[in-house]
Amino acid sequence: MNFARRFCRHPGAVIGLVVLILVIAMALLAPILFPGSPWDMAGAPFEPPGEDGMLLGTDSLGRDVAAGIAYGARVSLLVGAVSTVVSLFIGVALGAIAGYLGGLVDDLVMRFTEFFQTIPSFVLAILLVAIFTPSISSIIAAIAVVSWPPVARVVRAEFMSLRSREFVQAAQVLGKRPLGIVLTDILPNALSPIIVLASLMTASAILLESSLSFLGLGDPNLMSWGFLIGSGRSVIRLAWWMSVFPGLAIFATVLALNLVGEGLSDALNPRLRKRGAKP
Amino acid sequence: MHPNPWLLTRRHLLATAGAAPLLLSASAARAQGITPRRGGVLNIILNPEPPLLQIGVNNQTPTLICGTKMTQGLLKFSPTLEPLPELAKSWTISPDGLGYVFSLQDNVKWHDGQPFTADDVIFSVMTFNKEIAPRLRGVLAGIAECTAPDPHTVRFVLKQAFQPFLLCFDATAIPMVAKHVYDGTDFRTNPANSHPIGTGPFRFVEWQRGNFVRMERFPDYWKPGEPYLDGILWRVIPDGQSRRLAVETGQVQMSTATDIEPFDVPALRSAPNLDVTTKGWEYFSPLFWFEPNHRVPLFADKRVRRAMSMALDRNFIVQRLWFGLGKAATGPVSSTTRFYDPNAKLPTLDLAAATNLLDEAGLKPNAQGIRGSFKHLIPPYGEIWNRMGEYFRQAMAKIGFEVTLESTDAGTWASRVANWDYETTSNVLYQYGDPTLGVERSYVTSNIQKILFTNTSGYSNPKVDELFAAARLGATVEARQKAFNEVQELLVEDMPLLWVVEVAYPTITDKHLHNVIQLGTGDHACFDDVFLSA
Amino acid sequence: MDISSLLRFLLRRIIKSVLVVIAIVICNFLLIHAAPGDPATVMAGQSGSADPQFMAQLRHQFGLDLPLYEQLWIYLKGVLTLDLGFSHRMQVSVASLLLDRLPATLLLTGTSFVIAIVGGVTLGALAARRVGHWSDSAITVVALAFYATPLFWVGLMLVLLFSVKLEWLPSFGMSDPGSNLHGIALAWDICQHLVLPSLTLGLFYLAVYARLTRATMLEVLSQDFVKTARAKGVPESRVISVHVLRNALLPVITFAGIQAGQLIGGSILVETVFAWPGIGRLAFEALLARDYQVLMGVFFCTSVVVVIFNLLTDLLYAVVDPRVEVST
Amino acid sequence: MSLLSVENLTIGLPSGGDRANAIENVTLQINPGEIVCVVGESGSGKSMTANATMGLLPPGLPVRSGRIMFEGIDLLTQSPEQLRRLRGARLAMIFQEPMTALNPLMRVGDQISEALRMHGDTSAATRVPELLAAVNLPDPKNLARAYPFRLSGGQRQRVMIAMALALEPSLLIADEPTTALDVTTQMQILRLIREIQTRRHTGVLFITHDFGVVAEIADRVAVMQHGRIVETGTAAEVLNNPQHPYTQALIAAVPRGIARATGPTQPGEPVLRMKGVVKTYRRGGGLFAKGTSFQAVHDADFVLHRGETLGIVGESGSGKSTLARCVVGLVTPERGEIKFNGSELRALSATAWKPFRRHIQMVFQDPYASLNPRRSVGDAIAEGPILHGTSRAKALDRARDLLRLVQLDAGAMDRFPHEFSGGQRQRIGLARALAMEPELLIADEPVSALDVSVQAQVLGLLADIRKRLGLTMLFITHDLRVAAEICDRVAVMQRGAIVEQGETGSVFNAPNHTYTQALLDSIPGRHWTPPESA
Repeated sequence: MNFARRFCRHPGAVIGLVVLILVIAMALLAPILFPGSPWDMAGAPFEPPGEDGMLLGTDSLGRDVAAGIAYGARVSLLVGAVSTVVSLFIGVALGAIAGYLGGLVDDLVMRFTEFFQTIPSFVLAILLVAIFTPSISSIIAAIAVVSWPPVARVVRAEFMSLRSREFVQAAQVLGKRPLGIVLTDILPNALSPIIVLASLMTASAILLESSLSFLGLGDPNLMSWGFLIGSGRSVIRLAWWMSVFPGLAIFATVLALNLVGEGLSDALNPRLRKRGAKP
Repeated sequence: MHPNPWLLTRRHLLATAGAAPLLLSASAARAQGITPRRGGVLNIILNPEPPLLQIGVNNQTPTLICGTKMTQGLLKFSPTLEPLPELAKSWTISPDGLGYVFSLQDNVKWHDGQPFTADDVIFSVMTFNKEIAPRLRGVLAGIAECTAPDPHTVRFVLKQAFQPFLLCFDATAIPMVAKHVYDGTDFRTNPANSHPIGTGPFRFVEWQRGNFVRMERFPDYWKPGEPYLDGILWRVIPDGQSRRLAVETGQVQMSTATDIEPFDVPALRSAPNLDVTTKGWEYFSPLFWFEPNHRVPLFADKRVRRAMSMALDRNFIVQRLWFGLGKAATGPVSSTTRFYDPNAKLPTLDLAAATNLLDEAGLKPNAQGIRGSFKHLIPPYGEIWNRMGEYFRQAMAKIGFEVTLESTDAGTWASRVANWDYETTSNVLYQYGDPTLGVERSYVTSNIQKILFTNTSGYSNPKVDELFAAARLGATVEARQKAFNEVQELLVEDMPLLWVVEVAYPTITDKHLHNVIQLGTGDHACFDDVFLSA
Repeated sequence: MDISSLLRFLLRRIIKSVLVVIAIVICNFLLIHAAPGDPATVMAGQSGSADPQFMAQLRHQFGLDLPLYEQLWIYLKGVLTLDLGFSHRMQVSVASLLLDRLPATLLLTGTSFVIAIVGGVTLGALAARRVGHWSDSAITVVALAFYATPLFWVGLMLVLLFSVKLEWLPSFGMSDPGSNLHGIALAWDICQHLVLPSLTLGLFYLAVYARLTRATMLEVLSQDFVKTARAKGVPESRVISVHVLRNALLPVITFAGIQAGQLIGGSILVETVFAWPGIGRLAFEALLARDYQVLMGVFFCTSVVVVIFNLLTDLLYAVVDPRVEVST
Repeated sequence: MSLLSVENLTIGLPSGGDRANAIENVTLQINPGEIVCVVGESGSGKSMTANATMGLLPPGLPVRSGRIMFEGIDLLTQSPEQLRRLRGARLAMIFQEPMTALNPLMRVGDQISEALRMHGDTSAATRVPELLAAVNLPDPKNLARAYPFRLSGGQRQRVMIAMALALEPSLLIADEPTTALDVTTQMQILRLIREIQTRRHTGVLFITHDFGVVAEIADRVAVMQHGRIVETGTAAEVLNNPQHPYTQALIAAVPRGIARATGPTQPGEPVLRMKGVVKTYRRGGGLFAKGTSFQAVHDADFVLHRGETLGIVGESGSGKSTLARCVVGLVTPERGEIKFNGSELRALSATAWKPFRRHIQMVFQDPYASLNPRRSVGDAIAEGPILHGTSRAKALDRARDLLRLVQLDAGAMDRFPHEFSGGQRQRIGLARALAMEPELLIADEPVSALDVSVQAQVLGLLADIRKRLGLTMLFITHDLRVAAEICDRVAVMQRGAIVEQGETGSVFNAPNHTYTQALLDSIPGRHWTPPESA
């Protein structure tokens, strides 16, 4: 499979993949690494890293920051993945319909997408989460609602170019039904940009989730990185470690996802290499 | 709990357990040979920026603290809640406790130069406060008649003896407003609300929204030679960290109530140029509790509530979450409120006893050790409330309860608690110096209403209702004390709410500032004798 | 691009923008009213104690007891005459509240945008010029790094480093709370306060524009007219500056239009970390206190700013690229 | 002394290419006033020499050996700055794709004056209109102010030529300048280059793959294969008496352009009748502005009898593809009749089309886009019959037979399109169409994207299959020589209308419409009839 070979030629992507696997492993092994719940008050408050057996120190309530980061990985990855899948679903569906049917439908869908992109998406996300009370589902829904427009635009462009391709016309001439054409001819060829987009979107979904919980709109029952940094914000003078380490965790995961995204984009469509991946 | 005995880091421990902060009252200041210096502008933090400055129309803490420098009451109260003269020079109470006669200070002027007369008092009590202050509506309804024999005397006749009547005349409860400013207007939208006309030592000058409120010395103040300060500048600083830095660097000489986050207080205590005191909240005695909703079957059983109370480590909370700002609660009435019964004690922290009680109540743990689960609604008023919610979940987990936290915004919290749509939540209520004024409302069946700060928990015990009524109408102090003692013992036994902390908000002042905390209402004094030494 | 077609284009775009703004206002009006709880309960809750009579009076005062569509109609009429309602929490009209908070946000987002565009394009062009060279990979890695860091965390780290540890720069607010300076001194003081927040917001978008410019530059470099220019004997520096850069900037301009919404969204985070008195922070405070009027005002304001910004970028694009047929 | 003397130039390919060097010891001379044609198929390295001379080699292609002497200086030893000063002044180059060769954001006049300014000539204002007039462009003053996108392909190529000749270079390199142009425009450009060359006595290195062009314009010829020059000589020698077997094969593959004898048309109902068909396209126009509309096809009536091949010939934009798409149902014209064996096709719904799908099939132009890259060859061919009910196994067997029919080995079944060459992909496309056993085959420019030699093989295959299966075919092409090769009757289309139709022989030898005459005259190398292969 020369896909793997092309992917590995991209050093950044390999590093990204390794970091990603580490983070996922940390999330899965959290109960083994840190038995008990991350919310337990395991030590004295504001313990600097290294003291009292705490690897990364404790927070304002004496909770172990390292445990918080391990369990926080679960929430961040879960929210990132699920919200990306949901927004991909919406984006691909709308993009496909607009791209394939064209004409009035295309105009309507595009006006709707443009309208959505005009609203400052983060402000909208805050509003949605606050209105429907912060919980894991409302966060996922909010992130999905604000991140589908770029997907719709990319998929629409891809479908429009593929629809006019001759092998699609050949399928029409063979008498294939439009749905068959979309599923077996157009979609498989439109997959590679979608896959690249998926990894980049997971990265921005994690950023969005951490920003929301930083502002206190996170799910109160789930330990997440944003929560740790948020609760560390006001005591930054007393306990710098409460904000620094979770921030590094977010940075590493998001960077890894971006690098993997770049690697995927080079491996899946080599001719894109000289143009570099669009942000 | 971590097995090894942890020690608060060095500085914290010494500060709290060590020397009680020195209290400098006017007399003490003079005794130390510091003669009050005239002049200088006092910078105080105003946080959060109140919607308006007229007490009564709005009763949020910043409005009260800022407003009391301009608007005064007939009386003021000592730390032991003894009434002291303010706009009322003296007062007499008839033997049957029905007649109250106040004689007013002479030559008191409003800031706009108009004279302060008995008509203003009658207007303020019988019209303004009756209409605008829902909390006192019951008390004022008890006034049979109110007359002004002469411009400097006011006579009240009550329908029944009401011993705590005097306590209502503090500026924060019944503010004296000018009849010529408010009479005939819609009190809520009267423009004067944003620039009050009062009788206090300081006069309103200017309010730049989001920036500052400026007051200057009122030259014709009725106390000769006072106030000492030239003016007061109330600075609006939205961010916690900037408020702390403003106090530390001396840009601001005083912070009150919740201006400074509890976790910043220890560091400020050890600052050489600052004084930190938790005195001055005796009148209000804020009490923090966890409130179970009695309509939830789980919490209807007294034993469950007692078990939950026994699982709370109140000393841990006071030291760790409130950083020593307050004392562990012992019952429904704070130790600083009158008629406090010292021997009505809460059951001590005892996890074993708690779990036995739960077994007794028939709540056996299932396979995962869970006896029951419920949701805790966190009031969105700052970090400390989130931390208390998180502590509550961990504490309940130790006795087998699985707690899910719900965080929401101010509007939703207010509407859900008012509509009894919650399982547990937490709250802080003032006691206003007398259990009848501030405590009774949370426990009597008659006050179960769909409104915030009433008996939203739905607790109902006829004996308690009876005792509170007796205490309310008791003619003598001894009669009321007996009734209050009995009701406190009963409530501690019934445990309708899980009282946790008698909160004492910190007042942090620059060492050069004197005579700040002298009254039971602390920062809410009018500051006419406050001065800045060199 | 003659003047008359430019004006026709402008008129069409303005009509379209006004429609978008109205749609946004209606949408967020319905959204806010879908939320549980209403200002009456908040006001009652905050004023310490309330009873049904007080609550009913409050609702009437806000006009909340009217049917929904009537409230919407009143609100829309208000918006058209720039009366955005009255904030009962702050006892001040929303329009004035926004007007005195908007400059702070515009100052912040404006500076950040300039940092992002200027820095991003130069770095992107540099990286594209020397593809494969160490400077290219360095710029790409740094851009990727900044693109991956959460805004608020970068803000916190800058505060930690520059104001807590090194004490070079103030860590919050727009001007020193204590001092009341005027003129130049005030301007200098604000600049000092502006450095960290605009850097935080700016660096994130600098990374975005650097990556985009590099990608578009590489694409343009591979096109035929660049080969023609070289065949004409045009020196490489002029080929890059005149031919390549102008063509590469087109997608950057459109992207800047789309990004405007995100920039304002980002300012909420930065304003919270740095206590910058802008509308981002105002929106967040209003949200927690369920202050509908202010919330809707902020949304109206941000969408107008974004729409105007899109209009400008479209206009700039039409001026720069003659191929834009002024039809749709 | 020759103007340009390339002496055994060798340029390496990056490792992993299909051969070691792009070009190997190429030797070539050009004298002033002489046009030397370098001819070869795609991938033969013919453009490499030109790029090396101009110093525009892409990075990663090292010059291994050899010299390029130009007016006595070896260009390979020149510094980039020295080379830059020569480029545009002493030697100039024009490229293949006029549509993308000009900077879209700069006015045409400015791009020409830039060439002048770069070499210190400040008389741009007067020179530019002169140059534009010299290349026969209409209204030079206004054209100079126009942006490139307003000009047609032919006009842009003229601008390129004007730009190249601005500084009177002694050598002009033209890299397939007319390949992307219509045949009439191509002839005008060729004549323009010949005229300028004789007037200015410039030496021209002309690179092409079309022997017609070579016959039309070349003085001397060099034939290249796999990076080597296999034969050089005067045009007459190489064209009429080729020595090297590869040259002979290439010339043999060039379509004769003389009409073949055609069999009698079979009587009876024609397979396809097209009458009064109109198709208009709307362009632009949105919410407010009205767009422009143009009629792609208006009166193009024709009749097609069983077993016959009708050629539809015309330049790009003449509507010939739209016509073909109307027949197959990809495009629905507003008015008119399309009768297939008597039944009307024009306004059929998708389901109504189903039965006709078996009888009408289509082959497409671009080999790289006509096959789904994600599906194997076998599936692609078998898909049609499976859709119409044949079992999968039977369809796959059928696919193997068809692969053999189109001279491809059955092993190709489970390989993917990207593993095949252009010619092989067209054969697979043909097999896919034939899998449906169609009665009528529409071929839309099936060979125009292929190299000459591959073109000949595919045309041969088509003719053979047509005879064997008695297929009726509608053949769309812009190249009259190809049409002559394969079509029984020919219809010439201009701007959406058929201007002339009839027997291929009579139309070619005695055209009566002026446009057909112009088309025929524009066939490059019309006068030269390639010798029969020896």
